[in-house]
Amino acid sequence: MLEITPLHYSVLSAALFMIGVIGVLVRRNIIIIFMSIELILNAVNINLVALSDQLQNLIGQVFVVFVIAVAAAEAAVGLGIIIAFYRNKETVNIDEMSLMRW
Amino acid sequence: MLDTFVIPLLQIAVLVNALLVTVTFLVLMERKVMGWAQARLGPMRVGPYGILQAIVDPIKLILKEDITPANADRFVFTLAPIMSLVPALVVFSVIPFGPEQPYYIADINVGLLFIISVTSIGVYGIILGGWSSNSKYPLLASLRASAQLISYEIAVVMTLVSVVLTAGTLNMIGIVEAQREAGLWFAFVQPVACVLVFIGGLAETNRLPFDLPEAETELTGGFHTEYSGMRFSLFFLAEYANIIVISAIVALMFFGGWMRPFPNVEALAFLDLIPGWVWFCGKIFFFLYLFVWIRATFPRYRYDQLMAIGWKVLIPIAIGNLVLTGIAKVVL
Amino acid sequence: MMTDATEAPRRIGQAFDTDELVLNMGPQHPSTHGVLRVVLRLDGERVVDADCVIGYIHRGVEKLCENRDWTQIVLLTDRMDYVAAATSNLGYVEAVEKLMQVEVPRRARYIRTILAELQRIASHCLWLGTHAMDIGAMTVLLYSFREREHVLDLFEEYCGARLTYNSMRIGGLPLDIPTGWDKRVSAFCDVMETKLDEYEELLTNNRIWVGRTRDIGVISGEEATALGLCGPPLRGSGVSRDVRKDEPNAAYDEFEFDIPLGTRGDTYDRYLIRLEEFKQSIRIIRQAVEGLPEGPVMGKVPRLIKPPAGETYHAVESPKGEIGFFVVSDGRSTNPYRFRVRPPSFCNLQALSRLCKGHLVADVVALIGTIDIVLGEVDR
Amino acid sequence: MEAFVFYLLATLILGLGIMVITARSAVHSVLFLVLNFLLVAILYVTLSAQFVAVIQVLVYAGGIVVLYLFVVMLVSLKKAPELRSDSRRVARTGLLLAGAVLAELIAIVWYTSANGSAPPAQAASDFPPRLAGDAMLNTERLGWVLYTEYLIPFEVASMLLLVAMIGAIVLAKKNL
Repeated sequence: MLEITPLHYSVLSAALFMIGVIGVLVRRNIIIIFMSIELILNAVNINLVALSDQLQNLIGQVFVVFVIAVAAAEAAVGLGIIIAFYRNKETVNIDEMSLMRW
Repeated sequence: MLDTFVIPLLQIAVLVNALLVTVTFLVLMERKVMGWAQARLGPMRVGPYGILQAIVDPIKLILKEDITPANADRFVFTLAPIMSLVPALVVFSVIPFGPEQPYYIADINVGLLFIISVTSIGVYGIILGGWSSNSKYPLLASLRASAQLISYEIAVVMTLVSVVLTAGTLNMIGIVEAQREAGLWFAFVQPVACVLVFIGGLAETNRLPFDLPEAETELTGGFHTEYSGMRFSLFFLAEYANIIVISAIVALMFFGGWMRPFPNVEALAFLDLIPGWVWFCGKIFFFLYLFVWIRATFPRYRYDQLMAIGWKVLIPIAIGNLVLTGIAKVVL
Repeated sequence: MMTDATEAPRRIGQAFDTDELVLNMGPQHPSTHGVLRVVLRLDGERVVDADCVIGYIHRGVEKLCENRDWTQIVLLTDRMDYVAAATSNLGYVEAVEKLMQVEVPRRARYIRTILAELQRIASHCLWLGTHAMDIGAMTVLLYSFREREHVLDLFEEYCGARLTYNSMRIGGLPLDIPTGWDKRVSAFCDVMETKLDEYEELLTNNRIWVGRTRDIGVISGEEATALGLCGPPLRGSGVSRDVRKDEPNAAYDEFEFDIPLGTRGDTYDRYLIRLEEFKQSIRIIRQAVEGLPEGPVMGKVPRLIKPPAGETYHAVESPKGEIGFFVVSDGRSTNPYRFRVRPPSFCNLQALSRLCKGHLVADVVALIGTIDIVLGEVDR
Repeated sequence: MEAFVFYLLATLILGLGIMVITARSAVHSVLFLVLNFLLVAILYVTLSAQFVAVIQVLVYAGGIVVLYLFVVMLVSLKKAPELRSDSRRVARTGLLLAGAVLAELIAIVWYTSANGSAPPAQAASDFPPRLAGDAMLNTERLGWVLYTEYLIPFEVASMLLLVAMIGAIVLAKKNL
């Protein structure tokens, strides 16, 4: 227990991943779903950094940088869509977002 | 054990206390300097020349009733001032007052990045404070504040990058040492960057002429309109701590930190009799005075003008400065 | 967390205005100059509509006046525009004098002119300070109040009061000037001129100040006339209308002075005009002090003032604009049958919602400042 | 010491993660998300990835989440969406699906630990961007790798950000 192996980090990552997945599947507020996706990305990042440390290899950290860039892009576009949608339908409930156009 | 826990804890205790005392006297200084600039005396009643006002003010703030507005989000309402103060204090952990222990708490390699990232957390206090008050003026102010802080942060960070290019390190001590090696303060090497960072710092600390988030004549006090008592004083403390942070950053990055002027000129060696941290504090004090001076002089920008200056003036200049620095670095 | 009442109405089938916000500015807002309440409808920070709500200090001054002796009313006129009491006094006493056909001694008319112009300087000082304060230049407030104090000292020396002077009487003045007062007035004029440069240094060429006031609240001359504006807001739009020149009262016809006019009709022009009016006021005061004639300060008026039956309207140029008094006497009682004031602040305030539209919240305070209202006069 | 820090951080991270998805108010969710990210950044520091940690705070906590907060503040002025939808049915399906994923993950972890195969440290050691002692600092090394090995992906990422920025402006602007 006292020695922290990459497995520990993997479990932590998996658990955080799960929390994110549950959030995506259960919550209906699209903003919270987006935040859950951020949690999922973070879970992946933890794994990458932990393995990068374990393998003494920087690729993991490089990928974290890319993941963060993608997350930023995703957040910007996603939130833009939410704003546009909210302006039209005054809702952020994902169940009501069933139409492709309105 | 002693080195890992006791000494840093002592340092933190000394620094935080010194900071809080500095803030109270900074408020006094602001009131005094503003008074002199405005043909009046400033506080005069408490103690000789009103010096004890610095002690009375915080006592008054703490003793005041702490009001939570009806329908406010109590949890967030309480958390917001804390979230705004903590980053301001945390930043000081990497600000060196001298090149060796015990003049700094932590000497980390990404010192400057650490400062930038931690100060970027401070915006939460303002946004959440404005939102949780359940009132329109604070809400407007917090929307203004978040837009303002984020846009000016871009300009400031880009400018700081050009200084990092010049110094070749992100370490705060390294940056100061680079100025010793260059024999020149970076204020002379990077004058544009120096001005940009200072202007950006004015905007990031919500000071005139960029004090839109708390413009009392427009938004009746801005994001902390609904705050009182201890929670208000936390916001207050955070604002002034941030001013000290900006002054310290400018002093470190452009004015040689703890070094005397012209560190390579032997003829001025007698100036070394003054200890480094005194030089540093003196420089900080000068910039604090500059903050107050500017406040006494200028009117306030309008929101759209503020954004236009941030995006259309400061950021292009910052990028241009960065590119020029890069070219100079490659050519020289 | 908006209440339901303030939610923008849903217009089905159109784009919903989800980000329109109703903001209540005042009556306790720090920069509505008293108890003005402005209900703003905002799109983001842009003002879609501004609605002035007034009446928070309505005291019924006009009705009160109908139950007072003619002489007692002077005191009530102080309380309307309480930062420019002397010009209100002047307007009222001249209206009654007009009704009674009383001849006022020349010395009294000269002193009245000096008082009115000193009052203009004091009032403009207050305007400049608060206007600059609203835009964030705090220091100007304290500088201009320093000069205002000087004027108030002069008033105090003359009539004993610093704010509500009650300084004129029907037929003349209650008192002659104290010894050496005229010297001190002209000394003040010299001081004031140098201080004006200080204000200009802080503001006139300040980029931020120009940026905040240039092209803000532009109103054309025709529109300003149509809205019934008066005083500096009207002249800022280039309309030459100044009661002092057009229908000279007191001793204005004996002095030389210019009426500054604006070209663009924006806030910056109105600022420049008021600054120029400082200088013109100083010019008038200098001429008046130099040419101050000897003689009595009180004309021949009966002990009991009972004007003949009739009505009259008399306007003077107050610092805010044209202040007019409409008085009706039934010729029998010792109080007016009807008393009505045309207050410049009230008329100028009408333009606020027109000026605000399309500007930002921050401009609203600048515009309230540029109109230069006193709520005591708006509500009466 | 290391274990203590890890367990503390892990507990807090997971706890805050759960609070993010269970908080009733979206603003609280955002708050917990920020704290979660800050703790993850501390975790990165313990893994001697200072640069990534700082980027995590600067970009994630200081940038992206502020964006979320902005949108939440704009949107949550009205009542929460959960209140007016039949959420229980969806939630049950969601939990079921999540349970399936959880089972899968547990199976993987159990299988790996049972077989005792640690990650093949040797296999990757030949790959170029290996850590070369303490000669270079973390930030410098990362920069070196990013601008040599991964130059093209890096540029692609910057293009992605540019496109996202334009896209977001086009989407969110009311009238262009």
